[in-house]
Amino acid sequence: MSRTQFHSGVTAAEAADAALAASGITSGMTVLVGGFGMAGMPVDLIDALIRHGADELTVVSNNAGNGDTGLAALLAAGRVRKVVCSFPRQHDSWVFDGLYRAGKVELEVVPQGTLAERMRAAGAGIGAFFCPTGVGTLLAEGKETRVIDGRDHVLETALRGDVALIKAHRSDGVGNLVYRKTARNFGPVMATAGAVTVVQVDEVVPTGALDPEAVVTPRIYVDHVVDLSTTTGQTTAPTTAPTTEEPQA
Amino acid sequence: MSRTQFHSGVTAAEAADAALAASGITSGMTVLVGGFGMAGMPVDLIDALIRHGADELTVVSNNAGNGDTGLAALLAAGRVRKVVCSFPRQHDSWVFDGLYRAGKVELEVVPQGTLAERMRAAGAGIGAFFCPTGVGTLLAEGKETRVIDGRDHVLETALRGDVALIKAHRSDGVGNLVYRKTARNFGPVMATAGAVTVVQVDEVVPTGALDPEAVVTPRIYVDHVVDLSTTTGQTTAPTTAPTTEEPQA
Amino acid sequence: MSTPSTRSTVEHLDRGPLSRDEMAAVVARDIPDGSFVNLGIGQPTSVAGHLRPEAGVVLHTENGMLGMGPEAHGDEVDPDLTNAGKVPVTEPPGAAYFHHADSFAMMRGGHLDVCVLGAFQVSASGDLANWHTGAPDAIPAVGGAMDLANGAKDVFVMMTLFAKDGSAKLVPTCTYPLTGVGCVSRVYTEVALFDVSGPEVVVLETWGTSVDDLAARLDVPLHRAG
Amino acid sequence: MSTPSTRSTVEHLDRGPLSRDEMAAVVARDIPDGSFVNLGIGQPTSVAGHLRPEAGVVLHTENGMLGMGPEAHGDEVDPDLTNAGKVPVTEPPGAAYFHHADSFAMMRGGHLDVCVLGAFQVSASGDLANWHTGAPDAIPAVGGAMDLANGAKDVFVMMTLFAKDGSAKLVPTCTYPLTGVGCVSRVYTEVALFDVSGPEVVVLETWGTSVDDLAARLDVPLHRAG
Repeated sequence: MSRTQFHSGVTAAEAADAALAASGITSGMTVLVGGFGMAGMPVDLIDALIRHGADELTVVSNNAGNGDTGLAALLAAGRVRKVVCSFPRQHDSWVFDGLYRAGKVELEVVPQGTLAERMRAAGAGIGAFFCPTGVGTLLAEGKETRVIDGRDHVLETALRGDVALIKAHRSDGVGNLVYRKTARNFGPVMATAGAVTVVQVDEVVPTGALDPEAVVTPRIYVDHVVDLSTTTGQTTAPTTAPTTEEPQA
Repeated sequence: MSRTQFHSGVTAAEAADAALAASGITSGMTVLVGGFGMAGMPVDLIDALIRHGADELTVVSNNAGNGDTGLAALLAAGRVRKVVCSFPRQHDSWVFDGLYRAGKVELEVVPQGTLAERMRAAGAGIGAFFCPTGVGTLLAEGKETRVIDGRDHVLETALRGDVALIKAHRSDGVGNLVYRKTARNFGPVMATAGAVTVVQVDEVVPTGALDPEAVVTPRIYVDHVVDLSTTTGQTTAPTTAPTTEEPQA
Repeated sequence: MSTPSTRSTVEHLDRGPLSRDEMAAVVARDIPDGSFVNLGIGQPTSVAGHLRPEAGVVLHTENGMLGMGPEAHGDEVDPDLTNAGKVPVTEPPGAAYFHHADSFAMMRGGHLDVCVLGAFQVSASGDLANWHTGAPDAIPAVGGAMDLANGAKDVFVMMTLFAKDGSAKLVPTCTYPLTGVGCVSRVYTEVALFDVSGPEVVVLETWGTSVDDLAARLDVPLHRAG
Repeated sequence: MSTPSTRSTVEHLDRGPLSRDEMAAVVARDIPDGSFVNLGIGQPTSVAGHLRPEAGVVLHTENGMLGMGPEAHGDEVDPDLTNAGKVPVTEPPGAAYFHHADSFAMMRGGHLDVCVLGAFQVSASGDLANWHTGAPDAIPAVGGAMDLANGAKDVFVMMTLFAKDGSAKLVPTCTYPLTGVGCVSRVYTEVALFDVSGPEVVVLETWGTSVDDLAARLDVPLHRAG
């Protein structure tokens, strides 16, 4: 029932707008946004989310926006009620900094690995887990702790999203994904933790062109694929041999 | 410090014996043994373990031996004190069946996914986790339970091994691993959960010949590689283009 | 439930009970197009042969593959490529492999739409018993049964309605050790299809018998749909 | 501790304090051959340039790579390939990529031998404070600091021994918010190398000063090795 839907258009914006509309995203939802800095950030999907208009969002992402584009633009547009992240404060996070100091956005700081593991737990049906990270610090205050095998652990709960917006390198015609280098970062985990997952890809390759041993995100986690190769001039030629089978778009 | 060591020999048995000796395995240890049925079972390493002589072992594996080889032979040799597995009873598990009914081996039955997740937790530094599988059944009796998000969960603890014995398809010259099809099964998880991991591979390829995007088990988890291509006539030619760099064996 | 049971109960009185093959076909009929499905070992495996290729149903096997192909024959057989029943299968385009922790995360995380399992007993409230007879000398073996029972959005059970000794297998309360609590959506038998996902047991369809006849033979109150 | 501190304390009194580059070289000297190492953002990154290629040290970056190469320049720069400081790096043969949950599992699971971090303060018992000044208007940002502090077998801290206001950064008890409790093995400063892994603080080496001079300037009792 969650067969992957493909979106393409005359412009990247049209394709992304169609995917966001189909994702069912509404105000007040929790949105997982991929990327570590700009690597892996789904900028086209964030721009579409700004145009979409949903507000009062809780955004889960490693950072809280860089410069004035992407997440920073979503924050500047006043759409975000709360940010859950590991590292909001950066040299170019002036948009978040201003909103936070003005009391206009809430912040939950989570250690980076715990942030990833909490989403992994959500995708894997694990309700909560005992983790040594953060024990004895401000970030564990008020949390249940327990000694396991002689070591202190703190209980952390699963963190799920209503929608995940991620960037991958390639999709095949059925929604299997591969990533590029360290741009992989949070994408595969968020894809499993979002009730609906929307991905922007550099290109869609024919089904059969991805090595089944090398698929990182299996199609079951992918609901909407925005194919940027149909709209931009940035894509490179496929390096995998195309088959005669066309993407089932 | 855990730079991967490579073992090869005139016979497969010599190479495997050297790796088992180097692994530091001793009587009374917990050994994780890969495989789902015979797919992915490290038969050469198990045979070396039998020759090695360590006994009173706790063996963690999905099944409890098939026929008279592999795990079944280890059981028949009287080396196993306890089996932790999901599915001991099979049409050809006569060795285990006989020992169990004679009271000569203990059994801990764990749901298959919980077995994998407990080892994943051990490798990932998670002390314990709340899991919905098994709630309300015999296998959750005596375990702590908790309602999370309206659903019953049972607390499961990390399961680690002193030594993991697994089978992979290829290693590169520094110990990065790839597997073949569904023979991948428990190998990658056990590699992370074993204090020392020994792997038998069909062949060792030059470093650089494996796609970094497709490595399944990074070298950090691999302590000893037994290269069967040096000893048997069963291997096929490498399908990845070899580089001029030789394996650092 | 993925397939709402709003249709009225249908009694097929002009024929006998379903054959095993017909049961598999009925299960296949009720799997929505595009579903991600896990077919358990044994009789549920036979459902695969009744799925229309154009329905786009994607099979998961818990030993580590999504997009599993049909059983392998002859030269196709590869000992490294099997289903959960350890039967050799094939790799169609669009398949993906993953390790056991990822495979069961996919299941436990609720990403599969349907899983089809056999059973010793199912209770009126959807409890499942399919892993252990409870016999004192039985060697317990659970495999992935509990993970499957708790993981899929819908759990379909395929079983005969009566055991060889004549006792009913749809029961008020399971007497065999449980696999999962309240996890079964539907029970497919040779004589009737039951919806056990709600507060009462609803008969959706019968073959070669009537709802009234079944009600007389079972200890659970039966209701009609629609 | 991977490198036992059984050697006797060495006082280099014939020279001044270490330069930043010399500090990085001393840290590199103490990383055992073949170690898997994570170098934190900032000054610790500079240790990479002092690792002998033949030592076979393998670098991990928490954004998802093992076997990370040196900083990229010119045509090598690829925005999809960076270190944790978001600086472009390179991909040598033998590298592997993985996602964030797998990357931090590698760290939290205790598989890394050494991680090198900066610090605001380290306590005599090895507590680390390096993520938050505690200033009321500071925006908290932790990143991977707590994961790194708790994950590696050995945590090496690189810092100046005294803050700009002259206060010592090796303290009886941290006054800044903690990153981790009892997690630091060694503290590398421009004037001394301290072992804080045991019950007492041991000075392993000094540069341009003596243990006695340091003892007079610090509020923590210092011990000599050997």
